[in-house]
Amino acid sequence: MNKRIPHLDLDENLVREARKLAKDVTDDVQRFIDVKSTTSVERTVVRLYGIDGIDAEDVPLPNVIVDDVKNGGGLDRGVAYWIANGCIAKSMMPQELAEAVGRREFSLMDLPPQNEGLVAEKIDEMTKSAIEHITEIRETRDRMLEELGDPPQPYLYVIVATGNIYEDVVQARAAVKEGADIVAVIRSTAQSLLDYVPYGATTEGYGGTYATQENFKIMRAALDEVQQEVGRYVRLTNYASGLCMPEITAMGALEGLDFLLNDSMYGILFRNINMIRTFVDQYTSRLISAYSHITINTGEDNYIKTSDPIDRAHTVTTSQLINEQFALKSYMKPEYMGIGHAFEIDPDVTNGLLYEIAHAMLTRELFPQATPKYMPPTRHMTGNIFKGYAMNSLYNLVSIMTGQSIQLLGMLTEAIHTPFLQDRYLAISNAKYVFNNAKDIGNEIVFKSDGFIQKRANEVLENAVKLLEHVKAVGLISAIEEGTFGDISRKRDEGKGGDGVFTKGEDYYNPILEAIIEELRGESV
Amino acid sequence: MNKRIPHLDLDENLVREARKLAKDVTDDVQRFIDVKSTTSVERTVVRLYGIDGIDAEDVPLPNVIVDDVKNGGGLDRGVAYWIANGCIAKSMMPQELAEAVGRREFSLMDLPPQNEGLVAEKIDEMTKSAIEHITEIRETRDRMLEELGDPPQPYLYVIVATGNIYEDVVQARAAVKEGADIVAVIRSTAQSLLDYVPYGATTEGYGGTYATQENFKIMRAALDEVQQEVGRYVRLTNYASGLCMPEITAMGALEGLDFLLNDSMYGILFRNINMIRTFVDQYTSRLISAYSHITINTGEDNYIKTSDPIDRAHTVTTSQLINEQFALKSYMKPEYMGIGHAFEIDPDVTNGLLYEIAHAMLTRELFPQATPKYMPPTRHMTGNIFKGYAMNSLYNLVSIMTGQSIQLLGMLTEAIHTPFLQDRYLAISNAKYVFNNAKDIGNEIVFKSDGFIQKRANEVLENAVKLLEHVKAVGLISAIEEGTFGDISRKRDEGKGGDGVFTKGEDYYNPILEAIIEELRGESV
Amino acid sequence: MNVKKVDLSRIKPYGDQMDDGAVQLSFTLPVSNGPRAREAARQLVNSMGFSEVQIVFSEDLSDDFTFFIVYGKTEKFVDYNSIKAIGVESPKMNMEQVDEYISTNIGHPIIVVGATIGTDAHTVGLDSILNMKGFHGDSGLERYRMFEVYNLGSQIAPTELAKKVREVNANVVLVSQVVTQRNIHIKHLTELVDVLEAEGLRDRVLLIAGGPRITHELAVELGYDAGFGAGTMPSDVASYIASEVAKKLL
Amino acid sequence: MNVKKVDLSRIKPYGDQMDDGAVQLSFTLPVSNGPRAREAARQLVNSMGFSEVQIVFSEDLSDDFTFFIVYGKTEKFVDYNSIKAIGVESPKMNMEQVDEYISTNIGHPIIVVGATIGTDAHTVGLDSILNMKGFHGDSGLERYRMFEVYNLGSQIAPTELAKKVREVNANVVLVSQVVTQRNIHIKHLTELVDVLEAEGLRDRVLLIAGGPRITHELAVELGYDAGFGAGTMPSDVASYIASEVAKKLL
Ligand code: B12
Ligand code: B12
Ligand SMILES: Cc1ncc(COP(=O)(O)O)c(C=O)c1O
Ligand SMILES: Cc1ncc(COP(=O)(O)O)c(C=O)c1O
Repeated sequence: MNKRIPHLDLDENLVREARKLAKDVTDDVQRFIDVKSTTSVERTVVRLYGIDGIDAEDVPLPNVIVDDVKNGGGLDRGVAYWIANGCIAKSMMPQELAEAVGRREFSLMDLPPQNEGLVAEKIDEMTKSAIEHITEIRETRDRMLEELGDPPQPYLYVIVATGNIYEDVVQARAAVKEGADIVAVIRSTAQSLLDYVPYGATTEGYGGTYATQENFKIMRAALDEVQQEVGRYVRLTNYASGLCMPEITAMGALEGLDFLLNDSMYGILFRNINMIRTFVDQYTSRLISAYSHITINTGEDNYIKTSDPIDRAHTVTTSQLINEQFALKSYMKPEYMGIGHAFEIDPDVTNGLLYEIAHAMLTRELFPQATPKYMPPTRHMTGNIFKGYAMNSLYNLVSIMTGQSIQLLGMLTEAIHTPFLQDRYLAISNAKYVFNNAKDIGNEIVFKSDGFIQKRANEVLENAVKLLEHVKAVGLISAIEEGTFGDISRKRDEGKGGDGVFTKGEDYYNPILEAIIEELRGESV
Repeated sequence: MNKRIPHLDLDENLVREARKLAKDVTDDVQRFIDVKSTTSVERTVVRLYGIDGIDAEDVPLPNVIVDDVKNGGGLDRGVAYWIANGCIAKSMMPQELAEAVGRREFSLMDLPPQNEGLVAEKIDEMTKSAIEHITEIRETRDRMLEELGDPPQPYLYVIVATGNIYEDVVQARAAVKEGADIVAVIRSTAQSLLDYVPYGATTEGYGGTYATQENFKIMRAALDEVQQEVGRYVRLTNYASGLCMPEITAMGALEGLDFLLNDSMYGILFRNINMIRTFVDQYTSRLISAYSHITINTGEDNYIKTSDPIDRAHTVTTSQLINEQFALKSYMKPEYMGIGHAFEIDPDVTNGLLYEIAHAMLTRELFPQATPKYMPPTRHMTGNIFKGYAMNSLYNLVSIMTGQSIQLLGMLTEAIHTPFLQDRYLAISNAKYVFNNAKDIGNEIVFKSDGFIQKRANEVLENAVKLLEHVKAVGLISAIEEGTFGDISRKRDEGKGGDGVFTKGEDYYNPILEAIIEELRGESV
Repeated sequence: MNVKKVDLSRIKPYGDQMDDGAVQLSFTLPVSNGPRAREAARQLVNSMGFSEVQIVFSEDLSDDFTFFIVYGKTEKFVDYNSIKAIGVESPKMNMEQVDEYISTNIGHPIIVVGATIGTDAHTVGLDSILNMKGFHGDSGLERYRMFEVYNLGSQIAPTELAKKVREVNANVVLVSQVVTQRNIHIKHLTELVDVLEAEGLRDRVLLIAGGPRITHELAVELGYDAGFGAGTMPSDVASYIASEVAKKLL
Repeated sequence: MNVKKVDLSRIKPYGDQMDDGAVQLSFTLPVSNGPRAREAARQLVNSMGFSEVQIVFSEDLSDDFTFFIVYGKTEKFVDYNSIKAIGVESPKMNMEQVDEYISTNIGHPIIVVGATIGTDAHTVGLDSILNMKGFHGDSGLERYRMFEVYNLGSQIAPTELAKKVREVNANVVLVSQVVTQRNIHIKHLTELVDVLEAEGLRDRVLLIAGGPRITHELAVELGYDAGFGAGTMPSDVASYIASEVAKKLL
């Protein structure tokens, strides 16, 4: 990437210091993570072994299996062993085995331990085939992207959120034809707190459509079709963060998703999910993402929806650096890091646009190799759709000026409803207009040295360093307890899903993750 | 004015050369102007002597008087003499005299010549009182402006155009309360080709309201009232250019108008008015404007409504320089020159915004002491009011970035109808948002030296110099015949109102203009 | 003055003159663009009682939909004289006045329980009413001397809320609903009323709903005592609570 | 697929699902802002046949007016099957085809007189149709071999136009009207028809009107043979003229 103009004269030492501090902070948390697993991580393993479907009570078989093992007290060994043991004991394929357990024919825990060698062989075989499967999907995607061509940045990113996957398809197709590069299917409001992933195609949701494997498949197929018509690769996005973070990532890997919302702290802060649960889950989730070339989107934009975007700008930077370090721990390449930030300053602030430019530019320059995800004005959008459209125009201008990568398009009806077909069209045409009409503005203007923008960016960075020093001193968990991010305080032992966390036993074995880590580590050397 | 950032590195020699050429071009035309007068110039004198009203056939008395003198063959002496002579002969005040002539009781030309000394005294007396009157009005305005305070630039300028002056008042009041700094009452489509000024308050017009002295008075009174409520001075604008250019200016001077649309070539090009008529009329019109501190607004924006805004950008610059020189010939101070330009590039042009910035910046820097009038997108506005609103947002941004003075607010319904109440509100709130949110952006960014914007501005200036060289060589009149401006060609002997032009006789006397020139000349030394 | 004055017995939209009836509309029809689609749009708008319908813009949204922007003149009008403001009616007091009023007329602090119920996780609106910090400089109920506030936060099940009401012996229940897609808020709000009734708590509390799409009318229709919409100030709510609780005591 | 398909016999606006009827409106009422004004706006929109009316924005425009932005769900629908495209009907030909067609079927060039009449000074639209340069790459009638074009320019009085028609023995008259405020275009267009009729010229010419707010329907209603609106291409007009003049000759 060549050095863009305008640029900030960031203090390089400060940048290095910030990264070092963020690394220290996450190293500390990683020590917890390494010794824990969760029910969701285990269900991820089950899914990657090809087990899918539901039992008579609509409970997903991955839950059935993990609960079965958990209830039998065997989870600290990891679910992989039990599945392999069961397959051999019953001479069944994993899916058959799961269905039988789903019919309550037997418990995996009641089956006698099989020959260790055979079980190990079975595990290897299942793991190899699982890895081959997701590798093939990844390669198909990479090839398609190459063949159809990667559209120019900033990518135009729109959401669909009807609640009905088939209606979503209609709207996604329309959006792509109008120029959308990325389609995100927003999840139903209730889903992130479900400790299972719903099954099958769904046609009812509130404020979004359930993330299910079948829904992923339906939308991906629709986009694959329309992307041929429009002759450019169209990316599909869904949401990982929540109680099923790694499972959803596995589903994404299986269905060829391109982007997943995946933040190391979002679930804690905004969904009151247990801290350890989230930290452990995000690690597995990101390993799979890194492996499958799924770009993660972090959620710092949310902080400045509940706290002040100017006063708390450095918390965004701090969190970005933490998210980056957690991603690096999962061997993720920077290009797959969709570092989040947002244009949320009150439009009535004098010179608010200069702050926005400074903040956006800071994200761009701190993460030069990343693929920043820039979020539109939301909290100060009102029923005045015209004003909102003007705000979105300036938002688009800041993006093209500062060289952002992923442009989550602002909707003029943000304060009113999830997007109508026409709202999405208007959003796309606004962005296309501004991006084209101001195409090279980023190479044309220079920020006055020692001007407001330069100073402001450095100030935010300094404040972030100060905050990171504090976080390092007290530890990330205490910092969250103090309400550092988004003005929200969460306690270490509270939060949903804490009961799904367990300490790995001595004989814990997660062959899939080990295989993934091994490959990624290989690549990264 | 302190040097703003961003600025263009304009070639100072080229700037000097351009001004010199424009001076030469206008010197040439001024030689014609100096030996001619027009019926409209004479009616202006009549009006300033306080004659107003209409005859039984609704013909304005200024026309009655001038026609009377013209028919009697005395116009080459100037109308002033005949009025003074008549007043003495009949022992009447000018208004009584005009009414009597209006009733066809006698012709001024049939009255016997009176004692020369008495007539000269009468002329001096009438002239002195006329000048005192408009001086007092000017001073009242200047004082009001000082007391109430001049709002920050760019001024928010809106139009009202209902056709009914009372309805216009309702809408102007609303606009001022929402934040408008300048209200322009658009004239009815038919008026600029009328060779008289309609009389009295009018309630019917098409695409605008007739410019009449009573309408001026009604609107000025309404604004004087509302400006007290809002606590800032509100400027009133109307249109001079047309067949009655100097008369309307006189009315403006009498009624305390602040701005008049007044271009040295608009009538020729866009209304097919005779060239000499326009050149002569604009001179008188500008002398009165200069005297009365009425800011003129030139009409270069119109050129790029009919010709290409990129290819023909230099014709805008050329015309601006010509307008400036004509204004200087009327002893006008730069601050009263509202040099016109416009944001008219097709929104689909890649990097169109960079061109717009370059062009706007060029106007700003070529006329550092002037009060440039920036016109909004119009020709590429469509029925897509949302797109239009986005275009207006960028237009506002360019204005605040490049430091414009008068912002004619773009209407989202430009392609549909003259503004609705709500359209004006939306326009004002768009401008307020952008101007405040990006307040100091002009001091924050620098255009890359040797970048596109710098190069483009210099290129336009170079082309303007080349064009001026050509215009100087062939003469302005031939240049207009060639279709230099707005891709419109007009022939020297054609066009409306040519019959109103006459060569001043040896004993021609225009005491009012002489008095004005004397005072202005005194000031300018 | 030579200009038409408003006739309050039949007010109509004002574009650029009184009673011109000018209205702007936009919508999408599920047909592809063209003269036929435009004619359909025109007929649709005509059928709403518009004349002089102008389709000023039409654009394909993919192949199956067309977006229209339309101006027309409505023939409808409203008798403004007969309109009563539907909204919460209560004397408007500031924080000191409310505290004073409660001290005098009620004599003890009012106990308030607040929550965002169901699947709704939007807390900013409710927090603006309850938290110290308040909204646009108007302090929230927590800062009032005479309110005792329990803010349960988001995604609270109706039964959980009912439990808390009983536990703290609440006088007032404040519920927020922000997500309204497919009328989920109606479902949630109805559920809560049902639970409170089933548990015999409904009559013991003043029950208030709020959110950007909540109107007083809707709230009353759903069995609430009042509803507060976009832009509500904490002191509006405080004034209402104070005067209503005082009334209840009478 | 589990998604409602369009029913062409009753199409309705589509917001985010088939037949939800979602429409956006905006307008100004001549009353000051407040709950009563909002209620008036709601009732007005209700009276147009909308349900679930949401006043999403209201703002004072000075003291006497309020601007509203509203969303609602219309109950109206249109039978798309019964809609015939109202528009000029003629085979669509390009320049070469038109010239060829005229040579073959008419045998001599068609004489066209164009003008913007009355007080209207907008020439860009008419020039786009007549001038060589044309419109968006489609050449104007002057470039056609088989058209002889007289473009009189703007602000032409009907009598002047009639004179020219007689003088050059025109086959076709093209008039442009862009300013439509207070229906001035209708006045101008009617005047022209009257003059042409009075002078016995109406039946001798093909009379065509054009402009951004002109529809074929309106033109026919005013006594014109055809009307062309926004976005018209010169070749559309040329094709129509060629085929109509040929018909007249039969
Ligand atoms: C901030 C925000 C979020 C934050 C919420 C953080 C938090 N802790 O609250 C986050 C990012 C978490 C979020 C998530 C989602 N959101 Co959200 N969000 C918003 C946003 C941008 C601002 C809301 C806000 O804070 N407004 C500011 C407050 C002060 O205003 P208010 O709520 O109207 O409150 C005032 C009054 O209404 C009243 N009031 C409110 N409640 C109460 C209660 C009482 C008792 C009283 C008296 C008064 C009262 O007083 C307040 C002060 O005046 C809006 C868009 C917008 N601009 O409105 C979307 C919006 C509300 N979100 C929406 C959606 C769909 C979601 C998601 C479902 C999206 C998804 N699928 O991921 C999720 C899920 C959330 C869930 N489970 O509910 C939609 C709702 C659409 C609809 N009409 O149904 C909106 C409108 C955006 C959109 N156009 O799609 N969101
Ligand atoms: C350029 C322009 C001007 C220029 C005109 C220069 C010129 N020589 O034409 C100038 C600056 C002089 C001007 C002046 C005025 N204008 Co003007 N102008 C415009 C503007 C910005 C663009 C018009 C245009 O050129 N469009 C491009 C052409 C190609 O499109 P078109 O005209 O629609 O033509 C196409 C079709 O309609 C069709 N067509 C058109 N005519 C014909 C004829 C035939 C026979 C056929 C077959 C087809 C056809 O084919 C064309 C190609 O597809 C519009 C706003 C806008 N964006 O539309 C306002 C606009 C038209 N003007 C308007 C007004 C009010 C005026 C003034 C009266 C304002 C004033 N009081 O000063 C004056 C007076 C003019 C007068 N006496 O008529 C209003 C009209 C409002 C209304 N609906 O009544 C508009 C809409 C602006 C506004 N919102 O206020 N204007
Ligand atoms: C990182 C991240 N994950 C997930 C979500 C949404 O999750 P939920 O489905 O819980 O609303 C968001 C919302 O903006 C987010 O930023
Ligand atoms: C300088 C100037 N004068 C006058 C006018 C308007 O004059 P008319 O009343 O002839 O339309 C304009 C129009 O934009 C103008 O630019």
